[in-house]
Amino acid sequence: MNKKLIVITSIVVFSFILAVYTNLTESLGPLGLDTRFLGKLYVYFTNHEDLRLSTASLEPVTAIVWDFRGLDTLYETTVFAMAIIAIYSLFRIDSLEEKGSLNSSFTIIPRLVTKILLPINIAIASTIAFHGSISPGGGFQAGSILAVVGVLFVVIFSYYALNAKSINPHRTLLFMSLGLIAIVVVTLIPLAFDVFFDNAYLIQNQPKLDSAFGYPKRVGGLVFGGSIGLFNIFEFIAVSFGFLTAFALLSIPEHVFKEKLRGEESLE
Amino acid sequence: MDITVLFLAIMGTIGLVFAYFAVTERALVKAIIYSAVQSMAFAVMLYLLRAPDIVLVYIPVSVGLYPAALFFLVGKTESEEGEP
Amino acid sequence: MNSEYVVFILSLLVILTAIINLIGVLGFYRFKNFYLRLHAATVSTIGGAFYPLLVLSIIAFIEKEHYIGVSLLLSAFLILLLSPTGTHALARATYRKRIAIPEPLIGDKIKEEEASS
Amino acid sequence: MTIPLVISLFIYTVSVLLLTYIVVRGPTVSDKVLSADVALYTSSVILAITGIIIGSEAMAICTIILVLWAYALDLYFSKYLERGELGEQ
Repeated sequence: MNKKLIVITSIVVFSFILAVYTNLTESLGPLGLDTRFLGKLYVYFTNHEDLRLSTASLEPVTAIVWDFRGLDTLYETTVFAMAIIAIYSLFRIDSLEEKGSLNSSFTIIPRLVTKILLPINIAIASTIAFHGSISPGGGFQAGSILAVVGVLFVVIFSYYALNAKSINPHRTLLFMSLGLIAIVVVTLIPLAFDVFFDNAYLIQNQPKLDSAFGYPKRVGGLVFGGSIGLFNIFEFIAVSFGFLTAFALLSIPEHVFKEKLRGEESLE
Repeated sequence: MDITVLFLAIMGTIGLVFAYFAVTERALVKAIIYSAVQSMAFAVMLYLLRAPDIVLVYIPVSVGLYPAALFFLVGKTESEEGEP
Repeated sequence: MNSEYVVFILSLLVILTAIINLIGVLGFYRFKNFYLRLHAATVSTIGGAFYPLLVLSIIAFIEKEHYIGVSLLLSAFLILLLSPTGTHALARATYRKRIAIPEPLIGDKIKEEEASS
Repeated sequence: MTIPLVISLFIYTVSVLLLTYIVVRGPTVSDKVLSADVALYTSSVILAITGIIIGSEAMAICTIILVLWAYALDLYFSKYLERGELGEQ
């Protein structure tokens, strides 16, 4: 107890000294007075008047993530998908039992509230995904918000309720793959345009000086941001179903595994 | 003195202390609760630093998904950490 | 009436709700039992988190920032819906696992239901 | 308008600090979960007041997200207490 008190006191004193130091030297300081050239360039070209230089998105962070540094984000999404696929291959369950029931150990109050929460949540998540080119947010944020709904559904009802709603890891993995394939297709469409019609570049969003290819800038009055909007939507699908796959696999109770393993041993 | 720095310091201290508690706690359920409080403090810090993008992804992952994964795994294994 | 005075009075109300929240938190120190602390938690979530969000959303509407106002109104509604739900599930699980002993116990509906069923 | 809001921000921060002591001390595990829950709701009010002071429209949605997932911890914990495993019925 005494040792713990010493450690906590030293943490508090250290952070107090750090706060005073950063405040005195202003090293956290007036944020944004000393912007670097590359940052200025990003903000300048995010919503430029000249459409051949603009990204057609009002939100600089999303524009940087998906348009200026698109390849980085594509590789990050690939790493995420590979982690999900690794979890999927680790569990090695070929045939899932198809018995399902909506019984729950909770009373009616949490069950009803979760049912009410479901449409509210889908609305908020899709708002964040579709407004990714206007306000902060985007595909990953919205996907992780929607994934918590699935986890709550599993916790309130059970693993068997997923079977009753005919959601299983194989199907959710299929949807995740469809989202990822759609992202790849969106990046490859300009290349096909280049082959068949006119000059175009890989991962091109808006028309450039020497090519006329461009994704739609606005859809029905909403600032869509060309390929940024498409990327947001497909990333939303991929991330939410990827998290759902991981948690549907984690939620399989332990005795199901034990029965599986015993069955395999008795065969040998 | 900029008042934001004061709140940043308070929240950062809460986060650091609770990270220490979460690391050294034997009972795993209590460690999950401590790490939830730590992530709350860091979410407020990120919000005060004007990074709403990060807050939007940090809160669902660290309050919603990460404790859920830990509770799933604690339920599958033992609830107490053994002697080192 | 000038709208600045209205906003000032409303922000004084926010201080009032903050004090209510502090009183609820002090209840956590004063009460001896988990089931009694549930009462303090209600004071500081409903009185200390639902009402200030409502007042802040009214401030945002007066200042013509409708996006902030609508989102704060929605979060106030969600607190009203979600906070009792979580507390209910927590109290029920705590009672059924006998983690804390209900000290001033007048009636026990859960035991009656379990005995009858 | 700003000065009363800053004062209430201070009071809310003090109550979060007091609640974190309860999270450490609380005699039973349920007390810890309950006080962590109340701390999450209180910090959502801190976010809301900061958003009003800054007046930025883009940051308002963070409050909704924090309020939405504060109660998830309660449900996970109570399911863990009652059933032991979260995927069980």
